[in-house]
Amino acid sequence: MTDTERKNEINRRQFLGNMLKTACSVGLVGLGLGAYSKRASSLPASYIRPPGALPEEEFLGTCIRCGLCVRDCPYDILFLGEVGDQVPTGTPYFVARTGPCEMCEEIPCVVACPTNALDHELKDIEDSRMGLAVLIDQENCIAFHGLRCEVCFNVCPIRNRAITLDMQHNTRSGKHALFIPVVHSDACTGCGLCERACILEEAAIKVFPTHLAKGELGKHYRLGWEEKEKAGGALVTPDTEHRYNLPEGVRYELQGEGLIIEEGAQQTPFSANPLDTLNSGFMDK
Amino acid sequence: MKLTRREFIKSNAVAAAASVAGVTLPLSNATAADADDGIRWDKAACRYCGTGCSVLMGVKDGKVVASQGDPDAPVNKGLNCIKGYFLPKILYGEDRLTKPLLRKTNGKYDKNGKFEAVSWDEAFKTMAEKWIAARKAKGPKGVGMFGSGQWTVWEGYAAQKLLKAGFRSNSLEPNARHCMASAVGAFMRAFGIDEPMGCYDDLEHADVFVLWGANMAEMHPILWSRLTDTRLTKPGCEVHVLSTFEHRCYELADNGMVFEPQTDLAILNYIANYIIQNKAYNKAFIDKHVNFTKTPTDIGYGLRDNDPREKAAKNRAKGKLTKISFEEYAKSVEPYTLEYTAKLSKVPKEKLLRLAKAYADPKKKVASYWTMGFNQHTRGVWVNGLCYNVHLLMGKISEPGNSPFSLTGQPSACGTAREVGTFTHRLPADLVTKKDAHCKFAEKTWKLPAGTIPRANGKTDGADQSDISGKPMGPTLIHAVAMHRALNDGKMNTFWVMCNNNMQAAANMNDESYPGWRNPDNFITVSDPYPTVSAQAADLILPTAMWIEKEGAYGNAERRTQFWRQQVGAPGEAKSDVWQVMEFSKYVKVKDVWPEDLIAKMPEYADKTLYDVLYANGQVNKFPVEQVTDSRGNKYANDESADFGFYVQKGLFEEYRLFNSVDGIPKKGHEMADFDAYHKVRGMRWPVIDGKETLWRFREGYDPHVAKGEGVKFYGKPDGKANIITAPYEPAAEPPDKEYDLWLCTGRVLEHWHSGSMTRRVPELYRAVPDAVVYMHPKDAKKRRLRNGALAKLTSRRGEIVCKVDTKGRNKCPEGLVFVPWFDAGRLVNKLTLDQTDPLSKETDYKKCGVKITRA
Amino acid sequence: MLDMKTLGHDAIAEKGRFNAHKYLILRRLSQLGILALFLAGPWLGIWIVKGNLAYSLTLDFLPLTDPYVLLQGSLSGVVPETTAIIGVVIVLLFYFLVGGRVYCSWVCPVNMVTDLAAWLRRKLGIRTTSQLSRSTRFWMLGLTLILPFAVAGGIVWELVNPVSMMFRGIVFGMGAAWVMVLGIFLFDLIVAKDGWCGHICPVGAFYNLVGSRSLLRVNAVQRQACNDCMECYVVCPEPQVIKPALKGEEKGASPVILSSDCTNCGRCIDICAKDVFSYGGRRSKSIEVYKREGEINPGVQA
Amino acid sequence: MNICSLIVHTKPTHGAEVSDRLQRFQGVEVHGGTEADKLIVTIEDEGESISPVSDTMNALRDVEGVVSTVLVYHYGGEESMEEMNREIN
Repeated sequence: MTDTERKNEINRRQFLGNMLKTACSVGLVGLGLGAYSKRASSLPASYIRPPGALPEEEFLGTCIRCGLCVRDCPYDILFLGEVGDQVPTGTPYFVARTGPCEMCEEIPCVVACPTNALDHELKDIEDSRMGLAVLIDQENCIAFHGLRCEVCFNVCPIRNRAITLDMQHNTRSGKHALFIPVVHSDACTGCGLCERACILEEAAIKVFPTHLAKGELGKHYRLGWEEKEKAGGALVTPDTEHRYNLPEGVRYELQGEGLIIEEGAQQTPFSANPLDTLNSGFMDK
Repeated sequence: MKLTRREFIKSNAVAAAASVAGVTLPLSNATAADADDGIRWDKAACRYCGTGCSVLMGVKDGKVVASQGDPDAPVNKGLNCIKGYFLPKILYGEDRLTKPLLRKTNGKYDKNGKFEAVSWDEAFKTMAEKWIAARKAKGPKGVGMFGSGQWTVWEGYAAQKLLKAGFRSNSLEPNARHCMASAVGAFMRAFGIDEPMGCYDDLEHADVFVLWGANMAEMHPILWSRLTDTRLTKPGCEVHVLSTFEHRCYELADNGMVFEPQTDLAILNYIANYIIQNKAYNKAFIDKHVNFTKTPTDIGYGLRDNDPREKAAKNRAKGKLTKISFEEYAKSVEPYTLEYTAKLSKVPKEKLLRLAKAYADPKKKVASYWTMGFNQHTRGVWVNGLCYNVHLLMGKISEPGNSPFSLTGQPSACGTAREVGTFTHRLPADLVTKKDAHCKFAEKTWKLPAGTIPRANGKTDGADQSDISGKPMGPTLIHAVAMHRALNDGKMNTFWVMCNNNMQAAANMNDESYPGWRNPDNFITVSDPYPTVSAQAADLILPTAMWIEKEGAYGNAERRTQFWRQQVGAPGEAKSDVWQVMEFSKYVKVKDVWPEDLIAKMPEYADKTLYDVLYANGQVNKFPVEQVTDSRGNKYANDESADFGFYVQKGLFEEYRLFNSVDGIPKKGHEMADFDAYHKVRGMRWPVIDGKETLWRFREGYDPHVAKGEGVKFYGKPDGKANIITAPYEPAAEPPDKEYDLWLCTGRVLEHWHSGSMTRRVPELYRAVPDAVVYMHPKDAKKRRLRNGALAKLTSRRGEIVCKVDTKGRNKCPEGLVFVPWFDAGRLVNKLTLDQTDPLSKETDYKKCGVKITRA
Repeated sequence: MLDMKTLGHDAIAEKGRFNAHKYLILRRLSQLGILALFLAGPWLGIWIVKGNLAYSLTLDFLPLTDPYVLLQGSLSGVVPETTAIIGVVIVLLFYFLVGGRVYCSWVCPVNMVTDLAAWLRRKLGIRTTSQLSRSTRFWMLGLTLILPFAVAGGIVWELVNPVSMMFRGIVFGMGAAWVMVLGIFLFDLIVAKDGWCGHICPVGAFYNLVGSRSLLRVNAVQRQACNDCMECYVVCPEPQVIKPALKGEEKGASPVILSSDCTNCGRCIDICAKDVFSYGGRRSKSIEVYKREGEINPGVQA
Repeated sequence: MNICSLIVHTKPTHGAEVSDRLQRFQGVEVHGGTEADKLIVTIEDEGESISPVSDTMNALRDVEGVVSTVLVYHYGGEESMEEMNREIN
């Protein structure tokens, strides 16, 4: 081997070696990045995307982190994820407890988005699903103890639809009612106004990304009474009339209260007609 | 810990049963107290509305560190509303006032100076100089004091004495004038005695609830909780709600009605007409217990004399009743047919009919509730009375579940303003300054010469009165709204506002209140714990110890008197209102303010101070300072007693009891238990006779004043009969017109109380409801190119404000009406409102004036 | 041998202090000016440009999109919006004309950090170099474009990209992004000369490719005047690009720096006391050639 | 002097309500168990009380919401009230 050949050989080896080294280290970086991205793209529960945001995976591919939604939010509630935040760097979010979505009718953030990461099809803010409010702590929510709070209900912009009050008897006090807030996912936009307004030190009602907040009924199962209402009547042939063996003064309502003992009846163990008593034999059986 | 044998056996028995049942028991009280980090628990009445919930305050190291609803309180059973939840925080706002502040320039008082801290001595010296000068120069109306239904009972009583007896002036009014005066007027006219005949137990006993201009869901949250429970658990129970806009009560309503403002007058007359037409009335009851009368009509709107509406009124401010027959009464309500009323009120016929039937059904027990919708009404006394008419026609009154019930907005509107009588025309226990006998009784009780209290002719702006010395005094009565007018006109020169935020609260701020307060001739003193809008407009600010920083007593809407001990000290130099009133009286000598011929009757008083003759009179100061303790041996401070050297609260209360609870008093029916008894109970409902409370008044068996066999007796009236008073529908003072095309109604929200001076300092409540908004119909908004959340400018003939539009919120206004809450010092809605009043009660109508709305 | 202490003295002596730093100053003005435009909105309420380098909207009208970011997004399967595509076309056209890596030297804020590190290196005489190949950045580029396919989570590189991070950080809030910036600074200062921009940054690599046929280039137009002071090599962030143009006369090479590694920063123009370099077109020639060709065929120059 | 303790089973969730009703009886005290709907109750007669313990016990059974009552502990002594109320150490 001549010197030049050796030198070329060394160069070639060096070149190949260097390339391998580079490829390996870049590959390692890639693995690290991949792993990091997996972790970083699992949106934490308290970070809520602006209205119209696509499903998280699509959103991360679509959002180019330009911050125009942040700029056009008139209430300045949106932020871009910063390094160290639990939200993917550069992507927009809001935190309901400190700055919920005020539900602008014009939805300026969606209008501003250049990439459809915030879905331009969203025209009515009430159709947005930023997340879902969950009354997460029934032990500390003071409504469950009968206190008259209902702030979440009062501030909810989808009035009496996204949150309703379920009025119940307070068995403890015996003479007061409970006004239990109930969230309805078919109307709740996840704006988070309820979470901000919650007067507890740690909110009892919180907005979570919908996939975290919502359960799902087995696909096979239907709620019978809802199906019946939808169909406008029984799904199967109705029964023929039921008849019962009943003593006098007593009725039976199959679909109603069941057994009904007419007032005044059975005041005494005797029938009003003495013949009934006389003909029924001795009573001490 | 010591145990008796009996307790020992009992605890064994309990332990045995518990172990068998597998139940863990809570620690006994004694052990729990030891374990609970040294927190001292004691009861107090909630600081806000007239419901009168009881709360327990946990104090440690001189600070309230914990709170809870009182589980043993019959009203609330441990529950609170959201405001009550945050009660301790109202004491600890960062900007509590801790020093007297006087406007000064170069070290001297200057109306246009900046506030500087001064000593109490300098504050009172400056004040006394102004007050004495004003009393001399302008007579009894030259000085004025504006107090509160948030005063404790003895604070109101001490102020009553200072003004009526000390300064010999009837210029004392409470903010209850803006709140309960119409209710009082109607009680006096119909029954001759103030305050509801029923109690909160009606909430469990009624079958039908009717809400007339009361948003109980937000303003009396705990009572609403009880009403709701009855609706949920009692078969056949129904709820009727009437208002000029839909509010939270409509969520429960079986029959929700939105009526055109002012037509409640017509609706009530329609119900009476329906009852008569269908012969549903209780004839036996009417024959025995009711008189029929009529009231003068076309009585004006309580505006200034030169207002064309006043000049046009035929019977301005007249209210003398004339007897009529049942037939005449029936004829008077005849025009109010279903058709006519439905058309006028815009309520669908079937809804009106359903309401009328509920009242007319003899089997249904009906409870009617109302608050400011009835009271803040230029025909407030009338409309209160029309509701009594319906109940009286049916005999549905004074028994469990059958109850016309006027709810109060303040914690002691009943206890202090009404029972102590801190109105210009009243004295304690329903006595009035127009009656010489009543004045004489008060003077005797107070150990003062006859003629001390200025006599009034019964009209708040009536003819001149002669002073004891024969000098004309001018009319001596002056109501709250007239006070601001007098300040504006320079006829009243000193004004002391205590325990309320009158600048924010009074109507027509731009034209009357503010120019009145800032009139260079006037000296305005405001006592408040916080720098309120009123304080900003004052000349002297006195820092006030609030609520449980002093020993106190409140009387709630069901006649329940509740006491509390002083739990904590006030910050800095802040002092309670009772201290301020009494201490100030030391700076005024009898001869400064009394004429010679009056002094001549008791010459020994000549060189004394008002303090000596009013409070150190051997009666108020007869109870020595004592260590206040509870049954568990906890000790409590009492700053006023320590400062004055006698048990101030007990002395004042026991002297007050000489007006209502001893033999030989002019008016019976307000009997109270002695001072010490109240500290041992969670309130008692008066009349308290022989230690027994009264739940339903005027009814045999329930009320000891009704003798056996009398059945029902309205003993407030000499003949024992109540008045049905016919009154027609008359239009409002300022209905919308072309330019000001919307009705403006003002009111409150659940989260904030009154002017928000306390609740807006609770961060959580502020965050929950930060600013006032204008609630309006989406169509009305759209017409004005406004949408939800947009900024709108509201303009009335008197001023303008800017706030956000809310078309989706808790209050749903019909087209043509908007609602703005008044809690927000940043949006003073009383710049817009008109200072119209009920000519009879002088209560302001905040619910009806014309506004226009444009984009801001 | 080259004395670091007198670096640039000749140029200053010859051309004056301003002319010896002309393009440096212009670049700083450009970099800071762009930042200022973005900051005028949030700081002063003057909304000329909204957004950041990934996407911006100027005067509510002109969209500008970072093609690299959008490409990553598209590779994760997203079809971009029209406005975004218009923005990309405008940006690509611009860099195609002026040279892709103009982005690096005239726009990118990281450049100021790495320039500072390089300047400090020279001042402190730090001579460490790394074994990193300059082609690493292309591997990195490849990697960042594969990742959107390979893992869920779309635009993966943007999670850590210090370039966008720093700019966004300044305009929207830094968070812990300064740690990344500091890292780059220390890396460039201590570990490798021009380590980040010259070796690793895939953004640079991307723009490198965009501008590989760009029209605007640096031309060693007066290459005979070169006195071999070597100062241009010292200040050049991609010194390997100079030699073929400057010393390629014998081999018949063009005096134009054709390598797309060149960032068109103009430092070589500033530092050269002899005015060897100037900006020119892709097909420019050296003075001698012009002269020569002018002699043979004078029509060419005209 | 009689003191006895019993467990009163109530309808589900009616513990608190029933507890209130029981306490209206003379000599009856509820010590806990409202949450579990099993009330721990003591009954004492005051010696001169009109209704003996057994009557009260029967009456409790008829209170609305009460499902059953179980007597657990009974003390019946002849001591005077004075003796009973003396402190022990």
